[in-house]
Amino acid sequence: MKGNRRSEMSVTEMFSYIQGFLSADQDVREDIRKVVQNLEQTAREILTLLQSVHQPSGFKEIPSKCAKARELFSTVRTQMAELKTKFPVEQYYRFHEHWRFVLQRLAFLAAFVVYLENETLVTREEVAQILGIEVVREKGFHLDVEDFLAGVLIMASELSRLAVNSVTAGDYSRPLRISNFINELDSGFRLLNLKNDPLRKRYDGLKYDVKKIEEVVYDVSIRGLAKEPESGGDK
Amino acid sequence: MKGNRRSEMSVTEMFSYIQGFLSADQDVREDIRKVVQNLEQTAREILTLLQSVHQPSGFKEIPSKCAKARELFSTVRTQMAELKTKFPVEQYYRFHEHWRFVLQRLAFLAAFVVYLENETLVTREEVAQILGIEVVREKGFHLDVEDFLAGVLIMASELSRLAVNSVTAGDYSRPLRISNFINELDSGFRLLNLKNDPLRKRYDGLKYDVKKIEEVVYDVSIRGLAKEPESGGDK
Amino acid sequence: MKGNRRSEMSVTEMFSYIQGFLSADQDVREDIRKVVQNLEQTAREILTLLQSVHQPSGFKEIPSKCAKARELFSTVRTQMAELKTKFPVEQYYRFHEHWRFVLQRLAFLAAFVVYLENETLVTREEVAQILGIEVVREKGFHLDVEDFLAGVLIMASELSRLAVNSVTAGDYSRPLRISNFINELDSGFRLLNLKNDPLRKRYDGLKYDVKKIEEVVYDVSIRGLAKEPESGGDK
Amino acid sequence: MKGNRRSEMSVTEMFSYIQGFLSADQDVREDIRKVVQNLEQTAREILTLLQSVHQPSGFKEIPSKCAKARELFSTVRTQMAELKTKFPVEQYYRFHEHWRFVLQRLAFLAAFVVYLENETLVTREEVAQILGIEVVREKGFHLDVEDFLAGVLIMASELSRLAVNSVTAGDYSRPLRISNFINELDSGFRLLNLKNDPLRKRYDGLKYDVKKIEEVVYDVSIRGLAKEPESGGDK
Amino acid sequence: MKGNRRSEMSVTEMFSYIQGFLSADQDVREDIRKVVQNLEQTAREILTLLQSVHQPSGFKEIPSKCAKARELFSTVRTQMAELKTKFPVEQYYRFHEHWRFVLQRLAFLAAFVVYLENETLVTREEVAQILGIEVVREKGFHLDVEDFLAGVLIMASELSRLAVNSVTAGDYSRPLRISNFINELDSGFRLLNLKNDPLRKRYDGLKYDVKKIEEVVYDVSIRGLAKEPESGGDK
Amino acid sequence: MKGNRRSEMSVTEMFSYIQGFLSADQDVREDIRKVVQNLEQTAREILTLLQSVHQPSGFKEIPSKCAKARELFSTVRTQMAELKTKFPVEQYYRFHEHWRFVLQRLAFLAAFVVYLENETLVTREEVAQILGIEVVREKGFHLDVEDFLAGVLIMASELSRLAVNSVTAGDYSRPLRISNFINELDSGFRLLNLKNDPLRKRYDGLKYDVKKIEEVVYDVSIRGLAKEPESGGDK
Amino acid sequence: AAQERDVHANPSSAVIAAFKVFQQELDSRHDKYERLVKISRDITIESKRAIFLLHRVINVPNAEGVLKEAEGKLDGVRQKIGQIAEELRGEDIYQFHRAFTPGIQEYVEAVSFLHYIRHRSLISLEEINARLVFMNTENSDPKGSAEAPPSGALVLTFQVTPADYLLGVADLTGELMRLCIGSVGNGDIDTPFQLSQFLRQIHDGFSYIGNTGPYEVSKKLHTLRQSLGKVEDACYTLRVRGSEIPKHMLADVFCSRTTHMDTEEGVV
Amino acid sequence: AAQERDVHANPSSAVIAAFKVFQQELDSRHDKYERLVKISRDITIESKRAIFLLHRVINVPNAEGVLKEAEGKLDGVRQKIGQIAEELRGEDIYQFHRAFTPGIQEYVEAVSFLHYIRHRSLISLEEINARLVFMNTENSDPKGSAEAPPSGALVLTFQVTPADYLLGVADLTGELMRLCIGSVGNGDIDTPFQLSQFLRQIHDGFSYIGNTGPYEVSKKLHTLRQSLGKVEDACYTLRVRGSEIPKHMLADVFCSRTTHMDTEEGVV
Ligand SMILES: [Mn+2]
Ligand SMILES: [Mn+2]
Repeated sequence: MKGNRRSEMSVTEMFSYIQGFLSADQDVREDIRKVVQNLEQTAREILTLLQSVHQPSGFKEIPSKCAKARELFSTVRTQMAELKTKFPVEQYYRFHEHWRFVLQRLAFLAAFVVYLENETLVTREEVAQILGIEVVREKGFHLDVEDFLAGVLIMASELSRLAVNSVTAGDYSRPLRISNFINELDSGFRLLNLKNDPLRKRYDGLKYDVKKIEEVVYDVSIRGLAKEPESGGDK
Repeated sequence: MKGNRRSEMSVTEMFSYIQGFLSADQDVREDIRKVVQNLEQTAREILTLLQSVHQPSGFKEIPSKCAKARELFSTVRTQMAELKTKFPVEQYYRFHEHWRFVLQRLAFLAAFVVYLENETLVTREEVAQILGIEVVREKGFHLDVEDFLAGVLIMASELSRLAVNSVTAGDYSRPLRISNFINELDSGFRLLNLKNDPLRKRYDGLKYDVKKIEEVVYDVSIRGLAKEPESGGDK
Repeated sequence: MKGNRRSEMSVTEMFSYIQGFLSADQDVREDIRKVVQNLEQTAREILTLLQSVHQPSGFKEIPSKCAKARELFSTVRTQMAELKTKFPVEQYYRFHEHWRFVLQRLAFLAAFVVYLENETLVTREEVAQILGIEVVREKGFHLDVEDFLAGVLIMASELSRLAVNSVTAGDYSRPLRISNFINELDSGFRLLNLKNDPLRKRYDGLKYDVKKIEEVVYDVSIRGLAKEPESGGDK
Repeated sequence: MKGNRRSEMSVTEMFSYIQGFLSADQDVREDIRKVVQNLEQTAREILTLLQSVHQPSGFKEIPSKCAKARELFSTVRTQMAELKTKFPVEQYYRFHEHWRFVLQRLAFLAAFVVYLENETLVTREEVAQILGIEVVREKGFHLDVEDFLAGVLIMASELSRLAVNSVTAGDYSRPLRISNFINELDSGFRLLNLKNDPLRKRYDGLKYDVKKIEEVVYDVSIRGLAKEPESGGDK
Repeated sequence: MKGNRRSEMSVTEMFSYIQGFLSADQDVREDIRKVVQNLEQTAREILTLLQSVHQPSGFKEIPSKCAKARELFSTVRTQMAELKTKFPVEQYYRFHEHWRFVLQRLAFLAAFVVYLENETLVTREEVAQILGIEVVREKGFHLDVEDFLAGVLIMASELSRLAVNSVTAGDYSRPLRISNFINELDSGFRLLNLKNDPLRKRYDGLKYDVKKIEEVVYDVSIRGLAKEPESGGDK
Repeated sequence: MKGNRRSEMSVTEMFSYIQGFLSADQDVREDIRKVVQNLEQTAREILTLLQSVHQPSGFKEIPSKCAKARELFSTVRTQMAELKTKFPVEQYYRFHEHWRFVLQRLAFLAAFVVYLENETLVTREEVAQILGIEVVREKGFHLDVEDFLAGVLIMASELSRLAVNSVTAGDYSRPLRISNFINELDSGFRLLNLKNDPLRKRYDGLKYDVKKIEEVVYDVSIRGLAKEPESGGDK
Repeated sequence: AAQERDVHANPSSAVIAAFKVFQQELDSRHDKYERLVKISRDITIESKRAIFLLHRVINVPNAEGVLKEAEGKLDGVRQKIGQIAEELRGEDIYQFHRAFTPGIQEYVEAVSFLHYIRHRSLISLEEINARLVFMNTENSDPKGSAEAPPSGALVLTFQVTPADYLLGVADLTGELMRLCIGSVGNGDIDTPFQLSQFLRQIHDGFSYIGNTGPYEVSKKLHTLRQSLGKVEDACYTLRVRGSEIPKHMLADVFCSRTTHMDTEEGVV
Repeated sequence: AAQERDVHANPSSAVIAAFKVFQQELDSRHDKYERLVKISRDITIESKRAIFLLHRVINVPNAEGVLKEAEGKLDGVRQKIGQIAEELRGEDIYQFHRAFTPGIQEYVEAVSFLHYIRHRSLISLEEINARLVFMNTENSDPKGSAEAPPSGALVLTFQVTPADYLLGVADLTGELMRLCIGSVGNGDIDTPFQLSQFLRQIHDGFSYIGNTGPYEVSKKLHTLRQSLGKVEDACYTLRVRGSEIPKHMLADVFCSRTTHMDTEEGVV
């Protein structure tokens, strides 16, 4: 009987304890959501900036646009720094869904800037550095490898657009360079065993990007445009 | 006991009163549904009229088709005026779902006419005026901003069709103008912080329209078609 | 070209303006959500309080529990007052979904308290007064009639539980009073012509409550328990 | 080309013709819906009237309540007569879904009245006559056999309630009579080879009614109540 | 008691009679199902036959394939004739669901054959004649207008596939003809006021077919392929 | 090239081969369904026969009813023998779903007869023998252990009804015997580790049967009815 | 172009080298996930069997024997959880949470059921977690781990999340309902009243948490409410039934009930 | 009454004895089911990896090496299927079918994909089943089993059901679509046309079967149709694009294409 009364206490107490935990959890999520909204805002700004490379006039301005983007990434780093303060670092995957989307977008933007700058594939380390985060989970807030890969795949589809638009802008050699680059990427992705998840779906899209770029290269080459020195490209 | 009997009366009375309320509500909804059906009919007529711009022969007739559409919009205004009489204006959002769909279609049609006339983006004020409704909620039956945006996005997808068909019709310069316009629109939308709702989903479709139009411009450009003076309508 | 540049300005401006609008809307929703969360918290506290009437020991404490619940309702009124400040009153139906759920719960709790106090059906006026809101839409933030009815139906199912537990607690006369009350309620609802909506579905559940309570009355009656003078819980 | 133009005409014509057909169909459905709403209203009134038999005081009034119900059925017949005018009789099954629900309720009410009057199972002919419709499909608007059976099953569950409430009201012999009746019904249904459809599901509920009533008879019997001459029963 | 025994008889008798009715109904349905299965088998054979028009080699064989399909339709007519014998004609809508699916497929196949033969839209009369049934409900087993429309919409999506594959097969003029045809169809459908039902949903798919075909015409047109005299498949 | 033509053959052939298999499968299922319908019919007849034991007058006739049921089981054995001829015996579980339901009912009926005859739990072997099937899968068409258990559980719930009705019929010792029997059964079932499947759900119901019977025994014992020599029981 | 491209599949390429690293990382992650799923399935099955075993407590003479046997089964389950902890060593447990959450919830259900039968109280999250402390080696004695964990790198712990705890407790209520109905059927009249009190507390606790908990909790709330209803109905029936005891039998019944209680208490 | 009842838990009771048999039967059935689920999951994963590996065929110089590697992986899968066959020895395979059907479907997908790449044809159900003949011992050489099975009790076979075969082939079409798009991107212009022909045959085959097949097939039909559409679109694009080849380049293109084909044919 006494035991019963004691346990009655403990049930209520137990639920209060759990409720405390749940409240704290909601607060953390609320905080994260706010920072993530800011990150999304910055990401949209960087994207708008980089979109201009698709404009005929935009090709010459690539270096300056990249420089400006690099500046905006410092805002990203500040916001990332703030995000890290919102939750215990070892619980990264508990809240992963909140920032997964924006992190993939930012990885894409970093990869895109690096590509525009020197036409190489960004490394995971570089992206992490540009975003002010870690590569290795043990070291802190990090860039999950699947998010890095998703970012790279978004870039691939942006590059197929770029191949199309660079021809419109009169730069006939860029498509071939993009083609080589994207083929190497494709070879890389073929090494991976993906699950039936969003990344797999995105990777299926890569095949279409490769195909589209191949078509552009073909169009350019049957017209003999690739060989003549072009004026629109900058490399 | 007595108290009980008293309340028995009042329970019946209360529910009778409530039934009166529910009946009135159902009548209002029935009335609204009928007017909305008429609006849908008119909207389909305007759409049929404007669809002819996609025909090879239709490009020259754009002005006359727009003029006719303008006439049909006066029917819309009459029907809108009728709709307003069916319910108290401050209950707009109570019945919003009934007309939301047709209102978005009408906003699209208004935006499309304005674009065809002078290749500019319609303003919310213009749409409201064409439909005979208000912009500001406080002033009366108004055009919700999200419905306006939905209408604009429907137009974007119609423009990607137009770009394709104008090339078929031999008008090689229109796609480039459409491309510029749609890029501007895309930048505009990138300023918005959309929730995860139907509008956001529709907006995600915009990037396919952008890409499709760029590919049309590319096709025209690589074949050197854009440069030759065309006869099919260059404004 | 010039026209184009002009419109470029105006497009950006227009979308900036719209973003202002959307932000304001999102802020309003965020504010509403927070107050609603608080209301839910209070509602859960009142519920936990009132649920103790199902305990064998709880029957004697009904008056004191009701008194405490009345106190908590003053918190509800404060929170309701705050809710009203978060948006223009004529947009009630625009944000209705945000508070609909909690308002139905609160209507239930108010109806339950009133029933426990004097075994009568609460009126819409009383609920509105207890919650510190209006009955008539024109006067301000009001209690939608369907939400009132939903609250009453939730109470009906709570009463069938109460009939069972009051017998367990040795109170044999209460079930008969509940049975009369619920039959009256059932007759009332039969006056209504409900649509095929959530309310209708909830109402379909009422007949199970009616039957359940009748069976309790039957059990008490066949054993002649109702006749013996009870003290209101003898264990 | 010419052929094409010809067919263009005829396509429009064909679709206009079809639209006429569709409109007519929608009008018919609208008309049916309205009459069915009235039937539902009358059915609810009859139900409210008959519900009073579950009240302690209601048992003596059964004959008068049945008489009143009989009167209300004449309203049903008028409404049924109106319903028949709304569509060609051979399209009964095209619009069946519209009135199926209310027809089953009315069949239940007719069966209940007949049971209350002389404790026999209503025949399909009697129900049809009470509702002013036909038994045989060939003769006109008829009572589908499955709808008749559904109505009978609704009554069975009403009778299990009645058995409970008659004991509460002090009528100890009625349950036994109900038990015999319901057992007979159960045997009847066991002759049927029902498909896996809503009717089958409803029939599965019958065994719970049988069991419930047996338990009531048991309660009465073990307490020796059945033997003493009762005053509450009337047969 | 005696009355009870009498009714016991009649209950058994009544249910036996009803079981006879239910058995007959189930037999009818069983019979219908078997004929419908045969119809489905024939429909699949016609479909397999006609799908060969998508093969590069199939374009030349269209006339012969259509002729063979016409032969198979005589099997359909025989099966339809058998179907009609399985139930009284005025109960068409009672069993409609059984053949609705196959009837729509058959309407599609008939429409497709007629289109392939002379590139016109089949009329409801023609479909009915090909299937050996009536147009007007009063005359017998007929083709419901909604099923006819569903069949036409299935054909539209088959035509968009045909446009693509005819280009692959080197027939560059067919897509333009298909495009004109499908636009006409689209205008026709816009005259209809469809409910929110499966047909409406299917119709919403039509706009994708229209767009797809326009893009094919575009591709052919921008490469000047439509102008050169083709031989109807040169690979 | 040649290989290609060969493979073209084989795809069609392969699908014909598979189609042949599927058709055969459907035929088998059709055959099975027919026999199963007959089995269901016989099962319903046996059930109707045995239902009479719940009647006050039925208790004396138990032996004769059981004898008649035994006769009907010979029909079951004939039908089972026919069922076995419809499919290869080693594919029992391929078609299991078709007869699972009726087999459980039949196992129940066999168990019920055996219980009524000598108040013992039927063994799996006995049921198999009564139904003319095997116990061990390897030997032929057999009784799955889960179906046997399901049948036993259906009987348990029938016995709780019997306990109730035997009291009504004045047999006060039977409930105690049933109680002992059912408790032993309950102990048996407690030994099993069931999955979250229908059998588990049914087993959960057993607890209510045990409870109900316990209540009957209690009712009888507090009234001192169990001790007096009763006339209605036959053991 | 085709020839050029083949070069890119060149294994010496930096891109390819990087992707080989990714391949390994993804494969090992996926493999680990799969191993965890398998362990989780084992945990589920064994926990369910422990629960079935515990239901036998009602009607066997030797309740303590059954409890011991169940305790032994749960020791085995804890060893499996130890394997999970081993797999998760140094990982973020939320990364693989979906793989093992069903098993853990079932374990919470089983262990809290055992706890209730022994102590008639709700086991706390801390108490559960306190028993999930493992030695590093797989063959370590799990009994020892329940005591103060020895310091040093040899100790591994597993933390049940509050959400999994809640979900396990929600399922526990279903088992308690079964226990209650089973008790009534076996003539035990105290347990149902105790259980209804306890279940009501848990129900009120869940009401208090309401929709602030994880989504899956809200789904289970309906079942919880049904279980409570069944238990309340059972108590009601006992009460109504008890009201008819003839006066002269009251003492009798009271006596036998007390005896019954004593026996049970003695056993625990 | 309570005391009386406890007697019934008496282990000497015939009822209890019978239920102990049932307990064993149910437990061993459930355990077997669980073991099959685990093997099936392994089969799924390994088959998927074989498929990914096969997609690498397109752009590596040594296609045969990849094919050999995939063959090796599938040998491993077949050993696992052998384990299933071992578990099912003497059982009715449909009793446990739900446990392993996902894995078997994935294996059909993988093995038919490999077959298509090698032979450009659809593997038959017989061909698949012919390779699922196993020696009795678990360590037997699976290569040997592809040959005529030695007579005697040592041989075990596994029969893929027509339904699983159909479902595997339906999924194969998705992989073929990927192969097609990948080929276009890698400058291979013959494979897409071959594939579109092949896919159209499969599509027509499924149309022919229609709704007479298992329910799951109908669900996959939509995806199949989409895949076919994508492949037809790719061929269309190739055709439209090819229409613009300047006359003087035609020979060139034709040449390089032939070379390409030769290389490929030589490799297979
Ligand atoms: Mn459980
Ligand atoms: Mn696959």
